[in-house]
Amino acid sequence: MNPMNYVILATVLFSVGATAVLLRRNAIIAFMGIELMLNASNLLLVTFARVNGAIAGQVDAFAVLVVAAAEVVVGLAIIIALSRSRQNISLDEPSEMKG
Amino acid sequence: MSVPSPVILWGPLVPVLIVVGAAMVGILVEAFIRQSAMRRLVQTVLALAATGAAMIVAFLQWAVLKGDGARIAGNYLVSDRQSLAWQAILALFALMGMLLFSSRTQGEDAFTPLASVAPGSTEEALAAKRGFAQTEIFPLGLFAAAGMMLFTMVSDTIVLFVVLEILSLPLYLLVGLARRRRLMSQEAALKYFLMGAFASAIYLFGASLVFGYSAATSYAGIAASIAAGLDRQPMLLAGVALMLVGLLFKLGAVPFHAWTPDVYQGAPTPVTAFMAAATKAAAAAALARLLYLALFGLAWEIAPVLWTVAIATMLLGTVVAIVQTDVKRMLAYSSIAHAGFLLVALTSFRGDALAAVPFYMLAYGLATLGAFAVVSQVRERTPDGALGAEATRLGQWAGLGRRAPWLAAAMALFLLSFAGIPLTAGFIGKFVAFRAAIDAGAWPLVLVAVLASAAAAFFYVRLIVLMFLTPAPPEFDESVEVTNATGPWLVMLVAAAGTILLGVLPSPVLELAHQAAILVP
Amino acid sequence: MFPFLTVLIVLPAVAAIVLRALPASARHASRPIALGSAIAELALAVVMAVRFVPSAAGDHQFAQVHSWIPQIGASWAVGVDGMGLLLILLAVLLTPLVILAGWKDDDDADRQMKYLGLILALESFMVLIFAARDVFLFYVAFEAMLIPLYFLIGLFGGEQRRYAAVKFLVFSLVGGLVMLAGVIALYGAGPGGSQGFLTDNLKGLSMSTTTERLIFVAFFFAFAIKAPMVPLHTWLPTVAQTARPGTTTLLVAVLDKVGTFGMISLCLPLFPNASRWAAPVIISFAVASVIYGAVLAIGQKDMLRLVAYTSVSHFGVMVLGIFAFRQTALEGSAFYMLNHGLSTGALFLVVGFLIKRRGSAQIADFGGLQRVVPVLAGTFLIIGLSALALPGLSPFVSEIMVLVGAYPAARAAVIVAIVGVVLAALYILLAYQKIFTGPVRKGLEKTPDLSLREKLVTGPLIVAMVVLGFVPGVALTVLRDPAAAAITTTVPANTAAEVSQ
Amino acid sequence: MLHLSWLIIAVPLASAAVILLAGRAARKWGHWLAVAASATTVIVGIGAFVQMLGLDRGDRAFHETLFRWIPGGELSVDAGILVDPLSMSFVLLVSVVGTLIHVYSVAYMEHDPRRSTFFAYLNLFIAAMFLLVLADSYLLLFVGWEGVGLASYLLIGFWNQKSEFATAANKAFIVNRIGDMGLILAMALMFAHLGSVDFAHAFAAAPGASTGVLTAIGLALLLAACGKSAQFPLQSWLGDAMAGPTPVSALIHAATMVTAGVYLVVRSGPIFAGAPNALLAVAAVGAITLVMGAIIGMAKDDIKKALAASTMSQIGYMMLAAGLGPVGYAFAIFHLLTHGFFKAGMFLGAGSVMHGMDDQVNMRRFGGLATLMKFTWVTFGLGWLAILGVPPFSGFWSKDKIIEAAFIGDGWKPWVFGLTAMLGAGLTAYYMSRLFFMTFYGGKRWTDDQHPHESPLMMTVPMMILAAGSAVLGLVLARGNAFTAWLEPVTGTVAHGEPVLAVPLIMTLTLILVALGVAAAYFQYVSRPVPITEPRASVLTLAARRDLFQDTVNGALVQWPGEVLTRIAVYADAAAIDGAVNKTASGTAGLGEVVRKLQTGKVRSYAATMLVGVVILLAIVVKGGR
Repeated sequence: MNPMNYVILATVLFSVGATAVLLRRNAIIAFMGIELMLNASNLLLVTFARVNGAIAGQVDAFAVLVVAAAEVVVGLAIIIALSRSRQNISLDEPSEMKG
Repeated sequence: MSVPSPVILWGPLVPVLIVVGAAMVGILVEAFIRQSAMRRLVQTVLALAATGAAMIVAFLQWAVLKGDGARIAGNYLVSDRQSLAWQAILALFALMGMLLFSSRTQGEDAFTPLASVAPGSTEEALAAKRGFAQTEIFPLGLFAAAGMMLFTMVSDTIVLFVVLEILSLPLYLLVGLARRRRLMSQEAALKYFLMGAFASAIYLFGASLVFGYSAATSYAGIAASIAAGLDRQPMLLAGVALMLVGLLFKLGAVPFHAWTPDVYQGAPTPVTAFMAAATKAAAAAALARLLYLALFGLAWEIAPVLWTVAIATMLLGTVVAIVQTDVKRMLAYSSIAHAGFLLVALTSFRGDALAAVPFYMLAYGLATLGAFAVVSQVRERTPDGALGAEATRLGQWAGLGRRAPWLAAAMALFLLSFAGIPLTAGFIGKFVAFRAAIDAGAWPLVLVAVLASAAAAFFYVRLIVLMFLTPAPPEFDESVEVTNATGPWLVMLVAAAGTILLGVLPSPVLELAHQAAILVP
Repeated sequence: MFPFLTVLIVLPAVAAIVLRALPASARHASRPIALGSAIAELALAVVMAVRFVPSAAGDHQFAQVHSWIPQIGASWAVGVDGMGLLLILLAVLLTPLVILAGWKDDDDADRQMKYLGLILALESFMVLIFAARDVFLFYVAFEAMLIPLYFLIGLFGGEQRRYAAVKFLVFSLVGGLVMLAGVIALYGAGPGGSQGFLTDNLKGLSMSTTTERLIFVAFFFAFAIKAPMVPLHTWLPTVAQTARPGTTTLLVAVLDKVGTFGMISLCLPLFPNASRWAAPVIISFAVASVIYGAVLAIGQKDMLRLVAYTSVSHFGVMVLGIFAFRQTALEGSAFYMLNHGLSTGALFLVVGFLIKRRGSAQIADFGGLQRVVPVLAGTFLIIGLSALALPGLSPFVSEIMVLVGAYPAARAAVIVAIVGVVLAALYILLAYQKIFTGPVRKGLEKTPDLSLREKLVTGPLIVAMVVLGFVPGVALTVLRDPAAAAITTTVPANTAAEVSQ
Repeated sequence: MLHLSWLIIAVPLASAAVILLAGRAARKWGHWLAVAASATTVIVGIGAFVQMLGLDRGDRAFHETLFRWIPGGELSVDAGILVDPLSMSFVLLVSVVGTLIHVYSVAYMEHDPRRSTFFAYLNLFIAAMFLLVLADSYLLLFVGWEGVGLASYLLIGFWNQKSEFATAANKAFIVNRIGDMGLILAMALMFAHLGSVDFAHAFAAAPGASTGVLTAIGLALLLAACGKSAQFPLQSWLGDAMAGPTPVSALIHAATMVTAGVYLVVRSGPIFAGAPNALLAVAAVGAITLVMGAIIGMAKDDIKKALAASTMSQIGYMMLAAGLGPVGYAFAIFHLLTHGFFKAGMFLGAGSVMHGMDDQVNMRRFGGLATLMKFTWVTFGLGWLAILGVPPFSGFWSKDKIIEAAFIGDGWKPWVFGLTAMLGAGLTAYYMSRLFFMTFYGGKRWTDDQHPHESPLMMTVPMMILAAGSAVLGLVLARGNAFTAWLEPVTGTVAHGEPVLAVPLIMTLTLILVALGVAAAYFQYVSRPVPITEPRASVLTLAARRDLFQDTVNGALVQWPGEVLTRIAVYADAAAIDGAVNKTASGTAGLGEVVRKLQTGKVRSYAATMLVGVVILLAIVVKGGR
């Protein structure tokens, strides 16, 4: 199979993730978009590991997974704390800081 | 297929290990010492000792370093004079940051006593009354510091991503822990986190693309493949551009700067101080290494990007800072402008820049830490007479020079250093930074930089005007209180002494910086 | 050898620190301390002047070079040629006079201490900048002195003082920072190394035409703001109107000379070809300054603004003399720098005395004072006449040297500039008429005449102008060689190379 | 005594300085010190004169360098004095007339509280005047030139508590400054083309310079002369200058300073020698002023202003003579000397009249004073006869020579200049007689509270001496062409040209015109009563009363545009230049306000900004990579 397809798929995934960040108001969904972007990268890493015959890429994907998990922990903590204060997690809440 | 087990030279990692170790001990301390005051004391001592020791060890390493340095963990990490210089600087910033973390006035520090409860709730009030303290801030800060120090040694794109997260994640949390204006603080944390994660993801995607092109994640490997390949595949270029985004984000460069003002304003001031100085330094260090080691072959392609970003950063930072009315936000925009000045040096792709950038960051970081230390001392008084949040509205600083002459004088000194007035560290920093650029023929960039500096002076000076030349309205005697906590005073003293010393007799430090202008591939 | 210059630089700074460190109970002593140190400085400078060898006035005497920041090529290099010596003498002469003139300006001992401390700090920088033999050091002084000045304007001034201080600072910084780019580029064009900023190492560089011009423009821009040239002058009237006359005296009489001093000691020798290239444009602006400044001076209602605009006009003459590239004209300009310092300094001080008496700087608030305060009137008139370059007083000699000396090189410009002679008479005499003649204005009948202290302030300046008016040779002998040096290095260095190619 | 000549400058200067510095302390003795200083100059002057007479004609130029003034360099100027017949003539004139006027002033200013200051200024003036004529270079001359201007300014404005007097002083100084531009320019030209500004070198180099250059220098010098000598078009200040005390008018604005322009032209003979067109301009200016002054003089009722107009006119004669070149130089100076005596005498006479009439200056309020003020009447009468050019009084000898000289030459010039000069003699006779008759004859027109009386001896004695000079000086100097011969070392020997009309004819015609002028004045002002108020008059008279609209013209051409220009400049400086600066500042802030709107505080917009940035970066990199 043409590895280019994987690249295209990864790019699509990345774009979808980025679009989610841009368009969704819900903080959790936006965050999921970011996770999607990370996974797009994982796909690339694995693909290129295969194409280039460099095993490191696959290992790297694991590292990314771990980091993503840690990110989730921190991210959810922040979102939850905020949801307690504000009673919602909409990103379009009137902002305290701007300008 | 076998994965070779990496040979790790532990020696050069000692500064980082000290800080990481202290952070871990700190977590244990959280678990085992119940008494709040005792815990706090232990954490404070531990944090200060660890960062101090890290700085000393970094210097010792410098002394015993053989040759230019070495790879210490395969292709992943190197230790060279450049990284040691950065580590020393970062350890210093961390030490000063921890001093600010530990500072309390009237028994209260800048952090919320209980992060888990909602702002304004009875639990919060109770926690405050019982004198709870969120001592996790120290391990968190140490983790971030350790990540930053590690950041400067990284020579592999994926490791860079990992370390980026190591240093970022604790910061995301720290930003949200302000005692007062908690909503703002939490909002800042969320923004920082989302934007940071977003930027990391972009970076990672770029790194993956570059991996696809060069089949390597190590800087050396990437550089080799760039050198070998004559064609410039879009995949490589796109990957490189995306990677840069990640680091430019941390640096606070336009258009990846949007988080900066909000986070600087919302975060607890000690965190802002630490982050503004240290994160920017770490990002600059990593960016320099990435650009000069991995991407040097692409200098021709990358330069326009850096030029564009640098110009946009300097101009936007300056222009928007002029209209700010909040001290912390103003300093945030000023930090954006400074990121631009830093980029001016980096665009040169010359060895000089590697000496200029650490010096610049040292000068900038000292002034930043000092300035935020001052900010943390100027407080509002609530109507019931208790000490409130920081008085960050510009107007509240009117007449400070009369009420607290030394504090105001120190602030003026830091502002002058930001503005790059001679006999302050900021001037020498600007000088070496601009010189690197001019030597590379980038004088139009420098011209923009000097004009931006001149415009920037306007808002630094405006604050000085407020402090010294504007009489305070009488009600300020009631509503604005200048406190005298030890930690910020120490930070201020160190920062002021450093600012003057680096401005008047910068020679020894410049000499070290020159020696540090070496990267081990 | 005794390090005269370094001591001259350090002494006032130390005095300033001592003032600052005075305990609150001893602050009333700040005036005698400040005056004493300023006089000691003057005495030391006089000793130095006596030991100056006039026959070697083109060389930099009392020179010292110490490594300062070798990494960026900066040295602590000080030394004075004849021109630097005279300007330093001017600075250290005016400082005690300014202190004396403002003896009773502050009732508050704390404010007094701050004011005097800043004045002394400024004196330090003034000496430094005229002694600096290293471009980096020069630049440091150039920018760093803005800070004491900024506070002097902003803390001790009239209503608009904040605006004036910021305006002054931003103007100066814009110029200074542009110059910084030039300073850095100059080092790159030079030999580099740990002494790469020594002025002597930067002469006769072979730069590309474009580089030389760019660096020249960067330097000149800063100097043109300092030596307020139209259209970069507007900060001066604002500052003059607002700041204390003492501050303005030092600012206009000494510090603005940094602009013309820089043109002579840096622009001409370091960028000989670019200087010539730009000369026609610069001369046009210089002449525009002469006329424009004078016309505006005539139209002013505020005495301090008036004097400020006269300075714009006078600086135009100086710049004209510099960029005519003629020995006589340049010598005249250098001499004019000294004379303008004496004359305008005295004018600001005496205007300050008037303002002190009336509480207003508006010309319209005065009238008929000659009958009430004849000595003050006479003093004002003599000083005013020096400003219009009346023969017998030293400004005349320098003005005529510039006009006559520059004529062969810039005919049209000189002819236009000569019109300034008439305009100068207009602005001085009209002001004198409105302030001192006619019937005595109500409320001024009891105005006190000059006190002994005030006579001591203006006396030395008038004496200096009269003496230099009749025996200008004292100054001119030490200015000849520096002027010649600026011109001879102006012989295009790379024409020979171009021709041979 | 020649080597002591510098004392002539130094003594009065020192005296002035002492009196001024002494301030109030000098009130008692200041005037006597000043008189003594002035008298010293007479002694030294005469001593030097005697010594000079003892020298061969060719050696009568004593040059001494006092000290090096502007050293070295291209423009090297020594302060030196040059005593030659020309400057010696001035020294004698200034010292003698000056001293007489000093003495006169002791009485005239007796009741002024600032008398010592007045004398200091007078001393300052004569010092500067001596410097002017003794200087050996244009630059040093310029010092004296400005010095007399300053003294004139101070003395015109001596009573400047009156606003209009202060204005008059300013006007004098400023108009003089316009002339000074010419002198500076001339020096610049000399420096550029002749290589020096001292007389010796400049004159030596002059023959080698092109006509164009010399003409330019000549015209520049003429401009200077016009300013100082109140010649057209810079004449307007002289009338107003009468604001000063009358002795000042006599000394400065009649006898000495105003003739400095003539001195300048004559002194610059070697330059004018190569610039015939410049000389022509000098003559033309002289001729115009001569007529103009006369016309103004015919209409003035203010005795001092009438005398001032007369001075203008008489200096016009001198300029005309100087403009004729070497032929006229000696006559110009000759007339200058005689004029110095008779005009100073008449001014002092006018002062004496005012002294007796409570400072009344309106001649319509005089009348019949001849009997009440006999000394004044007689001395004034001698001056009157002298200025009329009635033989054998001194004016005859000098003025007639000028008229004759004006008739010398080719083409139209002798006719125009000659006839103008001759006509001027008639006009002079009319206006001077008018003045004389209105003051001393006819019925009394003063008010009852005035008690005309003769002035004290201290005033009348100087008047008598001057009157004696007016009577005989011309004869003495003209005898055997003594004066012309005396000046010859300076003016050069000239082949004597023949006038286009025969000399006796010229003389006769001139005397007829003079007689007509006197007769006309007699019929108008003696045989008929003089109205106390100005009668309605012809347009020309009205114009003359208003100084031929010189102030109106100056106002319209210079002053008004100047004021408008100043206002525009002041406005433009604030609005345009400073405005641009402030606009830049506020514009930057405005830009900041706009840009900060992008910082919405919304995470999603931040992300969008970032993505836009990513796209731009990609575009730059990928495009750059291609």
